[in-house]
Amino acid sequence: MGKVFAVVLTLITLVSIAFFAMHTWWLPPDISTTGKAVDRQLDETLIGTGILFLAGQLMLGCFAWTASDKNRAKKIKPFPGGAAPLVTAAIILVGIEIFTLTFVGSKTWGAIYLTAAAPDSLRIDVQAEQFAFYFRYPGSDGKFGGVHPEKIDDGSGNYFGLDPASDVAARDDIVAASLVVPVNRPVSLALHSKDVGHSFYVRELRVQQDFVPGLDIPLHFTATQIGKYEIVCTQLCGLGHYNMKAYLEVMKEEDYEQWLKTQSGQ
Amino acid sequence: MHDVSSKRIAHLHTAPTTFIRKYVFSLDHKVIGKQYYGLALVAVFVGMVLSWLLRIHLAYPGWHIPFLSKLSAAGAPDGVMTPEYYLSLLTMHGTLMVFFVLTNAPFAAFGNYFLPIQIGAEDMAFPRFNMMSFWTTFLAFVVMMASFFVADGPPISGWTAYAPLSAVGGDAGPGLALGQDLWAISIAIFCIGSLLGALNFIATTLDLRTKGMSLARMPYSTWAWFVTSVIALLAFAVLLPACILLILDRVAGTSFFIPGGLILSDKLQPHSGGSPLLWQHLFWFFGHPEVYIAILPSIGIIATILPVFTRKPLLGPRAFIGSMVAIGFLSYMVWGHHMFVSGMNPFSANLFSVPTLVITIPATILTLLLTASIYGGKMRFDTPALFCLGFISVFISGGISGFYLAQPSLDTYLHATYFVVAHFHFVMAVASLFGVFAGTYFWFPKMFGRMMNETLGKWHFWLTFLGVYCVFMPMHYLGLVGNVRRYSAFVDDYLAPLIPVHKFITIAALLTGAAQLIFFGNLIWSRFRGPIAPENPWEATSLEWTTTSPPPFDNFGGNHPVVKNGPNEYGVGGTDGNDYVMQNAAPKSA
Amino acid sequence: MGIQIQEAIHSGQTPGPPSLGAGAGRSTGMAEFRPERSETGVWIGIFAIVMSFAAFTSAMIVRQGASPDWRHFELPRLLYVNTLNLLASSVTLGLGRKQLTSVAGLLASATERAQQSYSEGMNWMYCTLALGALFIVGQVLAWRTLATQGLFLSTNPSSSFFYVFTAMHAAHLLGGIGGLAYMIRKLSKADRTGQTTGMRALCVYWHFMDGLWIYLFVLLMART
Amino acid sequence: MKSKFLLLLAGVALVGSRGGARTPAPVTSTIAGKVTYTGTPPKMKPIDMAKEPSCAKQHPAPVMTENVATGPGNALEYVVVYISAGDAAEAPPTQLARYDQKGCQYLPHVLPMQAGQVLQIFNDDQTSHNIHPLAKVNAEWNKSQPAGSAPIDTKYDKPEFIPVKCNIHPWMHGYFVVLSTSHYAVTGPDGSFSLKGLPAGKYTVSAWQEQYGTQTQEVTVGAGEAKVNFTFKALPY
Repeated sequence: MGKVFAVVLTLITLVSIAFFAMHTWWLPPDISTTGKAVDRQLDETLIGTGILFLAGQLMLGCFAWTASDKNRAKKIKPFPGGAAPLVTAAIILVGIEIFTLTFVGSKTWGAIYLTAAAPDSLRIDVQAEQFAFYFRYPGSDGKFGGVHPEKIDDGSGNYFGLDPASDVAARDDIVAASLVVPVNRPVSLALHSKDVGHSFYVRELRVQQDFVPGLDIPLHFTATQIGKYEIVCTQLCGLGHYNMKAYLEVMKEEDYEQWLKTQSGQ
Repeated sequence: MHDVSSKRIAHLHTAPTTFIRKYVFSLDHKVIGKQYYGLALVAVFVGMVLSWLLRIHLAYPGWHIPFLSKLSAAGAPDGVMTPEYYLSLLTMHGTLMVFFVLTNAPFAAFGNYFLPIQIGAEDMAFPRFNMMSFWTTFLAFVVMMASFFVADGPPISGWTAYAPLSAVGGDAGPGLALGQDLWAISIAIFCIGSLLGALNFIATTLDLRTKGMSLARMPYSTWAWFVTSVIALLAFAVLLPACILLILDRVAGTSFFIPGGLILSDKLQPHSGGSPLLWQHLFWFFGHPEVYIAILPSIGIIATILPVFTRKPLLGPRAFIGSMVAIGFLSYMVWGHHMFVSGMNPFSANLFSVPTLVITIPATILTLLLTASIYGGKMRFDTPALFCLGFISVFISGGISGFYLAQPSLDTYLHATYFVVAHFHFVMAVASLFGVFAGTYFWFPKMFGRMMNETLGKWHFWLTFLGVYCVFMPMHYLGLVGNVRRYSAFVDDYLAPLIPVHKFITIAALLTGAAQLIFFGNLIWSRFRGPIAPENPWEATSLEWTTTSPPPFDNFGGNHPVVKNGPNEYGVGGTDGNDYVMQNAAPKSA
Repeated sequence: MGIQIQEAIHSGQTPGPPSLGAGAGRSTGMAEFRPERSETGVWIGIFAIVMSFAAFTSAMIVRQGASPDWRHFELPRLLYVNTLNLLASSVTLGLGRKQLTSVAGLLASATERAQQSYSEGMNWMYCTLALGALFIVGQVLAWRTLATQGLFLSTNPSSSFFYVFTAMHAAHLLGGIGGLAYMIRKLSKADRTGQTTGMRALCVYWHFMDGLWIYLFVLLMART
Repeated sequence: MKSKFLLLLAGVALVGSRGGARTPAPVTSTIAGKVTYTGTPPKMKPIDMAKEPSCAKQHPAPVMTENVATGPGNALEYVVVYISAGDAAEAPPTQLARYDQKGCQYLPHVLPMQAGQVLQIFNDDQTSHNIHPLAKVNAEWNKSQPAGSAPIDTKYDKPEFIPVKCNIHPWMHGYFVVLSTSHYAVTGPDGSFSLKGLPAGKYTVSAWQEQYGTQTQEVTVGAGEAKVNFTFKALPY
C-alpha cells in the first residue's frame, strides 16, 4: 500500500509541476513598466517553491514506500540526526527564501504602490458603480468639475453627478465608458466608488486595486503596448459582479488626441 | 492491565435517566461531541450539494435542475440559477463550510469528545456551558438555514460580508435585506457559542488534568485543541463586536461601516462617515486566526494518529508543540495580508507580508516532523494512516501557494483569482477535512463501539485523494491566467478559453463528492453492522484507549487514571510482546 | 514558548492557593492543588471580554479618524453618581465575602459569632445586589437624558459608540448580577454550610466589571 | 394632407401605446394635440456600450440618451398624455403590456399601462439583464433575466410613475407609467397625441414628461375632436 501511495503521489506531483513548467496556462504578456519586476518575482517564487513542493512530496512518497511493514520482526529506525537538524534546516532554508522574497518583493511593490505618480502624468477620474466603470477626463480646461452624488442620474448619462448648470469646470468634462490612454505616457487614476466596494484589475498591467466607498484611491501606471485590454472587477459587488468590466485602449498619442476631439465634440 | 487510582470519585453530575437529558439536552461531553459531529455532517452535506450546484452552473450554465426551481422559484426559474442566486448559494457554501464544518468538526466535535478523556477527566469543566454552547451553535445553524426560505433568499455578499454591500440593506441587491440580517444574527450567535466552547476547553485543560498528566504529557491532539481554543477565544471575541456593529448599521441606522454619499438603487443612502475598511480589519483579525482554528486541530489529530500506525514516536515532540503555539501566536499579526489591495496604506503591506511569510517556518517544521516521523517506521496502512499521509501531501500543496499570496507584489496579480480559491481549499478545507476523516476512522470504534469498514474506507481515501487534486490543482492554473473568483458566468473574452478547464473541475468535483457518499454510507453501516470494537484496536497509548468502547458515562468507571508516560511511547520493545506503553502503564525498562 | 509552559507546569501539580470548600462539587484526584474551577473560568471569560472591548475601542478610534463628522457632547452628570455607586458595590461585596468565607464550612448555627457574621455577610450581599441593580437603572436614566437632548443611537458616531459601550457593559454586568443572585440563593439554603464555592469567581468578575466601567467612563469622557 | 399624415401617426402612436385599441363606445369624441417645448433642451449624449460588445455591434450609430427626446418643430417625444380626472373607471384590459430589452435598450422608453394590466418583460438580447423598477408606491423588486430565459410576468395595482433601470447596463433607463385611466397616449417624434373613444363631457388632461414633470388642462368635449396643446419649458442643463 505504501508503494502504491508513493507511485500515485509521485505521478500527481510530476503532472502538477509539468503544467506549471510548460506554461500551458499562463499570464498574458506584460504591457507595463512595473510588470517586468512582478513577473521576475513570480518566476523566482515558482522555482523556489517548486523545489520545496517536489522535495516535500517525494520525501513523503519514498518514506511511505520504505516504511511499509511486511515483517513484524523488523525494527524501527530513528530519523538520522533526530529533529534538531530538520528544524534548523527549515529555519535557515525557509528563512533565506523569505528574506530574498521580501527583499525583492518590497521593491517591486514599492514601484507600483509606494511611488508618487509622475508630475506630468495624465489624470483620469474613475468611478465604479454596480456594475460598470466610467472614466472622466478633465476636458479642454484641464479642470475636473466637482461631483455631487445627489445629482447622479444614469438616465441622462450623468454618471458622476456633475452640475454643469452652476459649475463651469464640469461642462467640458469628458465621460467615457472605456479607459483610453496614450502609449508610454504615465497615467494617474483616482478611483472612487458610487455605491459599494469594487476593484480595478488589468492583468496585462499587473495591477489590482480596490475601490473603497468614501475614499479616493490613487493608482498609476504606464502602458507600453498599443492595444485593447480588459478591465474587470475583482471585488464582489453584487448580482452583476461577473459582468462588471470595461476596456483599456492604449493608443498612439495622435489617435488619443483625435479620440479626445471626437468625444468633446459630442 | 491498566493502573488506575482506586479512589472513588464524586461526579460532576449524575448519569441522566430521561431520553431528553441523555440524548438532547445532555451534559455529557461525549454526547455533545457527537451532537457537534452530527451538526457538522448535516452542514457539510448541504455545503457539498451547494458546491455541486455552483460547479454545474459554472461549467454547464444551461442545465435545468428541477428541484432548484422548487427551492426558489425566483432564484432559479425553470431550474437555471440567476446570477444573484449563484452568489446566494456561494455565500451559503462558504459560510456553512467555514463556520459549521471546519470550526465544528475537528475542534468542537472531536475536542468535546476526546479532550476530557485524553486528560483523564470525566467531563468538561462546565458541563452546562458545554450544553449551552452546542445548542447556541445549533440555533445559529437554524437561523442561517432560514435565509434559504425568506423572500429573495440568502445574502449575496460572500462569507466575508464586506461592507457596505452587506451593510446598506436591500438597495444593494437581492438577498441583502432579510437574508443578510439572518446571516449577521446567525454569525453573532455562533460567536457566543464558540466563546463558551473555547472557555470550556481552556478551563478543562488547565484544571481537570488527572494525576501525572502534565502539559508535557498531553497528547498532541489535546495540545492542538488547547491552542486552538485560545485562538478561538480571542478571534470570536473580535468577530462578535464586528457583527454587533454590522447589525446596528443595518437595523439602527448607525454609520460604522457606511460612508456618506452612496447612491444605491438611485437612492442617496442616509449614512455618513463610516469606514468600510474598518469591517475588513475587524473581520480579518478574526478571519485569519479562523484559518488556524480550522487546521490546527487536524494537525494535532494527525500527529496523534500517525505514530500509532508508524509504530514509532513522533519526531521532536517539543518542537512540534512549540510550532503549533508559534503559529497560534503569529496568526494575530497577519490579517492584513487579506487586504494588500484593499486600499489600506500600502506601506503596511510590507509589515503584514513579513510575519505571513515567517508563519511558513513553523508550518514547514510541522510538515517536516510529520514526514520524518514516517521514516523507518513499521507502517500499518489502515484507512486512518492513509488519510494521515494524504493530509501531509495536501498540506504541503496548500502551504506552498501561500508563498505567492503572502507577497504583496504577487498578490496584486493573484488576489481574488482562482489561485486563492485553490490555496485556501487545499490548506484549510481539504487538509482540515482529511484530519477529520483520519479522526473519524480512528476514533469511530471508541465513539460507537464498532469498527468502520476498511474496504469502503480505502475506496473513500483513494477517490478523495485523487479527486481533490483534480479539483483544486487546476485552479492554480486558472489563477495564473487571471480567472477572477466569485463570477457566476465567464463573459470576459479571456475567460472563454478556460471553460474546458472548468468543465474538467466540475466533473472531478461531482465524482469527489460522490466518493463522500461512500463515507456517509460507511458511517451508517458501521454504526449498526460494524464488527464490535475492542478496547484498544489500534494499540494506541493515549488514555481514551484505556477505557471501554464506548466509554462509560463517567469515562473511567469511577476511577481516574494516573499518568506515568507521555503519549509518545511507541516502538519500545519489551517482554510483554507489545511495542508500546499506555500513558497510565508502568514505563518499560528498555 | 510552549516549551516554557511545559517546564513551568511539568509535574502537573503546581500548588495553587488552597481554595475553601473546593472539595464539594469537585471531582479530580487533586482538587486541593488547583484554584476553584469557576475562578479559572471567570479569568478566561475576562480575557475574552477584554478582547471584545479592545475591538470596540479600536473600532471607535478608527471610526473617529475615518471622517470629520465626530461630534463631541457632554456626558450626563448622572454617570458620575453611577460610577461611585458601582465602586461602592465592589466594596460591599468585598465585605460580604470576608464575613461569609470566615464562616465557610461551619454550620451557621455553630456559634453565636458565626451566626452573626453570616447574617452580616448576607446583608452586604443584598446591599451589593441592590447597588448593582441601581447602577443599571442609573445607566438607563442616563440614556433617557441623552435622548431628551436629541442624542440617539444613530445621531452621531460619538453617541452610537456611547450607547454601544454602555449597553455592552450593562449586559455583562447583568450577568454578574445573575451570578450574585444565584450565590445569595445558594447561601440562604436551609443548611447554610457556608457554601462559598464560586465566591472568589463572583468577586473577581464583579471587580472586573467595576474596572471595565472605569476604563469605559474615562474613554468616553476623553473621546465623546 | 399634412394633417391627415399627422392623424395617421397619432393613430399609430395610440395603437402602439394601447396595444390595440378596444371597441370604442357608441358616441365618442377625441382629444388630440401636440406637445412642444420652449427654450433650449439639454444635448442628448451618445451612449457608449463598449462594456457589452454584443449590444454595441447592433448600433452602428450610437444610441442617444432619451431623457429629453425632441423632434422637428420643438416637438417633445415620450410625453405621456392621459385623462387624470373625469372619465369613468374601467376594468384593466386583457391585452398584455409588452416591454422589451433589445440591444441593451428599453423598448419602448416609456411604457404606459393601466393599473392591474398584465405586464410582460422580454429579454431579446444575447446577454443577461436585470430589471429593477424603482417603485415607491408599488413594491420594488430587482430580478436578473439571463439571455434566453422566459419572459417575466408581473403587474402593478396602484397608479405610479416608475423609473426602470438595469444595474448591469447602467445606461438602460426607462419608465413604467401606471395609470388608473384607460385613456392615454405617448407622444411620437412629432409630439402629437390623440385620446380616442371618450364620451362627451368635462375632463382633466395631464401631460407628464420624465424630466419636466406634469401639466394639466381642463377640457370639455362634445361630439368630434377637441384640441389640446402642452408646452414645457426646457433648460440646457
